[in-house]
Amino acid sequence: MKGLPPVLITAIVLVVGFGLCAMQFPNIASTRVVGNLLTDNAFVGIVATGMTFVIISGGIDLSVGSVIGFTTVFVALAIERWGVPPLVAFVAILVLSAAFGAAMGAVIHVFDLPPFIVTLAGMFLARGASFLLSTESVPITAPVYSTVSDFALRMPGGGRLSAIAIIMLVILIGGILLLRLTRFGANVYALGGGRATASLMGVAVGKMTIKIYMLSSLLAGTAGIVFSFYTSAGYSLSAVGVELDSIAAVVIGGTLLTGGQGSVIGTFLGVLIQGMIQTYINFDGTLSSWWTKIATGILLFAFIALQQGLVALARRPVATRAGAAS
Amino acid sequence: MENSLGPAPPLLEVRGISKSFGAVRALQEVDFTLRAGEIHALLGENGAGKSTLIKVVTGVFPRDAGVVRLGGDEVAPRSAKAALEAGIATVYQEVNLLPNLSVAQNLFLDRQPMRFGIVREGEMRRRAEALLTEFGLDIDVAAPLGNYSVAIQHVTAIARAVDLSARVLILDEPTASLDRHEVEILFGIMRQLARRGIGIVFVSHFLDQVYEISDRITVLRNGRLVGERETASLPRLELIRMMLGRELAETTSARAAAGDRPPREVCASFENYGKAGYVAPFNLELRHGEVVGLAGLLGSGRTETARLVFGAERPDGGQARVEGAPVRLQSPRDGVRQGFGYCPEERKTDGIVAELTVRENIVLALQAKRGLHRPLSRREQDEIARRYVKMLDIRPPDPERPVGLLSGGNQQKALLARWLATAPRLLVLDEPTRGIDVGAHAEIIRLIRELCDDGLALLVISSELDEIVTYSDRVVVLRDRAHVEELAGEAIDVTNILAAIAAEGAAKEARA
Amino acid sequence: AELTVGFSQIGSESGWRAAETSVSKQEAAKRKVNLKIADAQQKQENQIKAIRSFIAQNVDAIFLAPVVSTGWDAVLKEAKEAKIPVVLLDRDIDPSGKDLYLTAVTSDSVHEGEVAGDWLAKTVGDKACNIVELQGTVGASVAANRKKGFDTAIAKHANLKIVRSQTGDFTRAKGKEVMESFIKAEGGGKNICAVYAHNDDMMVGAIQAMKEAGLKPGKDILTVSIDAVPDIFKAMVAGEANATVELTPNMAGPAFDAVAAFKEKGTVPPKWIQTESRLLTATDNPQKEYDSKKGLGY
Amino acid sequence: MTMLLPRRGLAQILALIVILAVDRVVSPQFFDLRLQDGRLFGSLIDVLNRGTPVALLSLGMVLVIATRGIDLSVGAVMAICGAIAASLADSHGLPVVLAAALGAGLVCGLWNGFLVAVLGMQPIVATLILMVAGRGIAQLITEGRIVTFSSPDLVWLGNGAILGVPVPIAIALGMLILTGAVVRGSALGLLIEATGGNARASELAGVGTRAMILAVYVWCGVCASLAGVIAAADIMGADANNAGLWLELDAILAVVIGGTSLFGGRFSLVLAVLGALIIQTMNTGILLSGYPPEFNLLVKAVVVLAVLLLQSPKLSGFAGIMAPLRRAKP
Ligand SMILES: Nc1ncnc2c1ncn2[C@@H]1O[C@H](COP(=O)(O)OP(=O)(O)OP(=O)(O)O)[C@@H](O)[C@H]1O
Ligand SMILES: Nc1ncnc2c1ncn2[C@@H]1O[C@H](COP(=O)(O)OP(=O)(O)OP(=O)(O)O)[C@@H](O)[C@H]1O
Ligand SMILES: [Mg+2]
Ligand SMILES: [Mg+2]
Repeated sequence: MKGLPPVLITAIVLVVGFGLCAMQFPNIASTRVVGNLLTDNAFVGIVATGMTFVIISGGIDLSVGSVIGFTTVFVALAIERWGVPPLVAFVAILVLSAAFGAAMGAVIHVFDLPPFIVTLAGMFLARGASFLLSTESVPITAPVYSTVSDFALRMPGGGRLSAIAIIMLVILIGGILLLRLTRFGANVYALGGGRATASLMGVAVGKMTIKIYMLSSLLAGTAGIVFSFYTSAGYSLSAVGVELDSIAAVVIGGTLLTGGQGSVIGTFLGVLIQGMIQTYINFDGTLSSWWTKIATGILLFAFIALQQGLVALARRPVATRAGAAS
Repeated sequence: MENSLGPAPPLLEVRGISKSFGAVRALQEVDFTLRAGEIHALLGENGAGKSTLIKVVTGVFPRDAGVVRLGGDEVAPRSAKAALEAGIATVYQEVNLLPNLSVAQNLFLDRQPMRFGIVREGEMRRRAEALLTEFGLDIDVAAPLGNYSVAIQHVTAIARAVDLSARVLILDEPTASLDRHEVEILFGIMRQLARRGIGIVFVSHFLDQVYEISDRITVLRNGRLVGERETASLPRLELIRMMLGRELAETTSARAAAGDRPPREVCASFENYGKAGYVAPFNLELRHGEVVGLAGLLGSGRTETARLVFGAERPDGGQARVEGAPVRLQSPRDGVRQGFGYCPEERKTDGIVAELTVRENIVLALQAKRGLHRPLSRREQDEIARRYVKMLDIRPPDPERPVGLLSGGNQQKALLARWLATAPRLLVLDEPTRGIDVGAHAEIIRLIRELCDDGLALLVISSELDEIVTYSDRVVVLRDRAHVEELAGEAIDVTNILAAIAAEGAAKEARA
Repeated sequence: AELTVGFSQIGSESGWRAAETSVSKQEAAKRKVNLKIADAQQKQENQIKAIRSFIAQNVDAIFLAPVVSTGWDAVLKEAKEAKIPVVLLDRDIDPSGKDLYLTAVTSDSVHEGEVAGDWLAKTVGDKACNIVELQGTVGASVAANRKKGFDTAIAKHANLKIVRSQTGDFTRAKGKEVMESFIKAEGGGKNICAVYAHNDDMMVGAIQAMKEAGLKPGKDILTVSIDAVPDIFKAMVAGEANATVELTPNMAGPAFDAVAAFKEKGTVPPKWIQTESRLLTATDNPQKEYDSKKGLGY
Repeated sequence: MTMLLPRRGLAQILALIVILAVDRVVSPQFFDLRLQDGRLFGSLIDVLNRGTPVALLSLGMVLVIATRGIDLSVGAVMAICGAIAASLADSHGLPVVLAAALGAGLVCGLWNGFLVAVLGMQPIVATLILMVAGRGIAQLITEGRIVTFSSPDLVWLGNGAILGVPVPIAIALGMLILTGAVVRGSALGLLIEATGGNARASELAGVGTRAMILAVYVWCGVCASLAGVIAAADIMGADANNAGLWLELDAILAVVIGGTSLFGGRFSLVLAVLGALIIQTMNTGILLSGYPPEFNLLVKAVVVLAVLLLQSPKLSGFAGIMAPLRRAKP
């Protein structure tokens, strides 16, 4: 309402950052790199969309990385070892992961436990379960996989908008609509504003909690399928640490961890900012392992500081204007 | 009143409700009857169990025993949602809306107008505007509710409940933060609803309002039912006796006129003090042994003045002096160091630390003032806590209870105790009597006078003009975030204050 | 023209990995190759991103040290389309991708396990021997292979038996912790005749655990591990370690040569350039090994 | 009063006893103790010794969490300080080494505190920055190698013993007592709890909430640096790549098992340390059990959930047991 909305500021930060990177490495400003950015971050984008709902509702979901790992292993084994048709395997894993999320939501609500810890246990559980399925990585050779990974819309300039990037964009738009336009979305914000209050106002807090974690896990499952397309394999150690990446993306996107505020678009921008940091470091190519980490940290700090500075700036002029009026 | 003893079952019937929180028996075998079309006041001291009764009836708390019948059928709502669905709409005591959502979303949460599974945003806003217009509010319903003052939030909560109420409307202290005008509007709407056959439960500590609006009165004391009466046949003194279980030691409302007393020394003074966009620069002198009242409409800048004076807000110009010496007030810590105290109006968010005990809440400011390295020993803490629990009659008198579990009025007393414990030279009280029962109300006013006699300087904000008139030596009237008038001595009366407040319209017309 | 090579390195999870990176840089400098190293911080997705950005930058060749054996088809196909040769370093990828890379310079980690197992079998003779095993990270292919190789080697000897096996995550601290619990669980270490660790770092930790329990590693309990990092030779010099299997950190050298030959003369190298898995024991002049290795950035 | 007092801590103690009993079942010699080279030796000692880093981390973490914060960087800070200690150990005396390492921890804590208290960043992202960059800094110091040292002083910190008690355990105990004395002996505890319970209200009551927040992050950094030094001393080397990896999650878990809410407010140092011991008792039990490592995480997940359910306000075993007693009273 006052000055620039945070999402716009994040967008400005992204564009400015992109411009700076492109000045140093002109190759970055190509549709190829942009296409890669979307493809490479597709699964993070999908997971972060679900994470946005969870965080706006005042929760957190640490299990998503493990759910991705489990999904890839499950899908790979189902298709390659158990001879299940890919589509059936997808449906099965989506049902399974939704049930897993629902169970976490139910535990959080019924026993009144902190989401951080319940989903941490969920993280151990899903990762542990994927070890039990297989500790080896299992290649997937089903023809769907090569079809899907070969599919891409050519963009002018040689860039490829791959199938998984398209899936991510579709989910993203779905997420935006779900959060902005539906009763469910309004209730997510309500929960983040205060669970007790929302409950007094007649929101079915328990059901909402279950649905929100279900959504998050469902999207993590979807991200797992996308990840399996991305790598054509199932591997129990895949996507370790993705929960932190997606939480960071959500927060960089302007969503408050305390809940109640935020947007899916912001999250998407956050994902892109992180992807860009990575791309920049890859293009540079001179950084050792440690400088990579340090540079990532510094860039993360720079982006967040810049964003906060802009937000503070955007607030200030209004106060003085109002002051002048009085 | 029409169908006083008809054969039809009462609209809402509560029988033998009991409810304990651990060792505290909040309700014991309470009965309550609400008829269709009546406005029924539920009264009692702070902590009597009014809010608890309401929450038990609406299923927020599970009950230990008893039955609730709605239109003759037994109901057992297990959540606020279920109660809503059964036709009972409630405004709970704390403003229970979501500050992060827009006003419109708050009004229509979980019942938004939909089309094809999508919320019809425009339609919702239109309806929200229409609904609020009935309450005399003309605000941007798309803005987050948190942007608005408590009063507006409260009106919104009431509007939501009114719009929801199918059969029963329960209002727990709805008028605590409303001014006269808004109360009138609310009462108009309540009467209209009652005429439509809706039963209304009304909780308030303002007895005038109770007599004005209610048909019948039920009184609780210490979690027990004291009695149920027709309002018309219940004398006020009798009502107070029912509530307190004793006579109210009548505090004389006769003001000791300022002129009678020798001029006092200035405790703190503010010159050209102000903050752009917040409060226009003002001059203010606060003297030892003097109460300065701040009067004005909602949003006129009273709270802002208080925050500036205390140091909770940084001024962008002007000079503050304490005992003549220039000081800088940049943070609450500065204020505390100067011997100031400040009871904020928003008790829940700015006042109490809900999780900590009454004792810890009471010693907090004193401890902060003394600094880290000089901790109050447990014995000192106990002693201070016990002293103020007794002095202010905080109930239950258990200093080790988390303060969040106290009733609203008792939380207010704990806050007051927090500042009294620091032995301040200047105390700023923002709506100190909000939500406080008659007994305690009288007590607090007596206390204000006493503190004043002990040489304390007081700056008090209250929306109740009668009250301000009772204790103030001077009254500063605010309008549109500026100090517009100062009344002193004989000039202080309700009419004059109202005139100063209302001069706004006149001034505007003159300018035009 | 000078060659530009992009190297997608896994990360720096261990001393050996750090040595590989620094040796690669040395080898590149020797050959005046412009080497761009992208560190993936242990994540496959980062490696894929890195390869994509190498393609976007049109490098002359890509080196890939794959964090996992599967999942490279798509990105390697892109490299192929862009006509950029790819060389795998130190780990192979899944068979389906054979035509997607030029060559693989790797050791055979199953073989490494076998070498370790054979040494133990030979050293123990036909005494009964209870072995405890410190596994690498659960799910890591190297760990699985080194276990497989070792299991195959001792399967031929009924007197050798693995009594306990836990993961030490390839780290010293966990190696020590796990060994401590093995000692407690196996009668204060008296029932243990040998330790097999999937890497030297865990063994270094295990050696400390044994010493603290009053046992004499290398004498009371035999040790065999893999990698040949400098510190294990230090332990050998002190008589506290018995054997290690070398995994050379110089994978890039042969790879550069293969790429150069391919670029200049079109020579197609063999699909697999296998590095040697040398067995090194206390009799192989550990002090000299230590001195030669300690400057390599382990 | 009767409502709160007896319940605090009972659930944790019960959980610890149950897990110890299970450990005894999987490993009959679990409670055996003997003296080895003047140092107590046995599985119980392992639990305490291995639990030390997480216990130290949880001492700092519990204060941070009490102010409604969280510190994800502790693992990285451990790595930095371990690296510093290891690289200085053979050239400088123990006081210098310790001062440098603890000083680095303090600076890290200041940085986090600055981001949270002064710049107003959300704690989880603010500390995420150091979590990512910090490990890089540690690797920069060691250049990715494992820096070994042989300074007997520093080694003593990891492997020595005081009256038979391993030094790390003594240090952790000392830190618990020191932190307890500082926090509860001064008004710090109350002010931290007030800040975490309601920062706005505390600020208005004159509490220097920023200073409180800064202080807890600094203390958390110091605790992490001690943990890092001990971890390095333990393996006589600084493993910048792996030291403290993922331990932030264990520390947070310990704090929560210790009954401190992630929403700030009331905290308990002793119970947080107890939480760390519960986690380590479980870990050691897993190692002793002889199950294949594929099961480790599953066991951990189940135990964590069970311990938490035990404490759940809705399902508290104790509330259930005591409710009838309470009702029986007139
Ligand atoms: N959630 C709770 N847990 C424990 N005790 C509670 C809880 N809620 C209320 N109580 C106790 O129950 C008693 C009744 O409180 P209640 O809020 O119903 O009073 P009230 O009549 O509404 O007072 P007020 O006029 O101050 O709002 C008080 O002693 C209070 O401390
Ligand atoms: N239109 C508005 N937009 C945004 N914030 C508002 C608006 N009106 C009031 N507020 C905020 O609401 C709070 C309460 O209003 P304010 O302090 O001005 O009222 P007041 O004169 O103190 O009256 P009262 O204390 O009875 O509410 C303040 O923090 C103020 O900044
Ligand atoms: Mg009440
Ligand atoms: Mg106000």
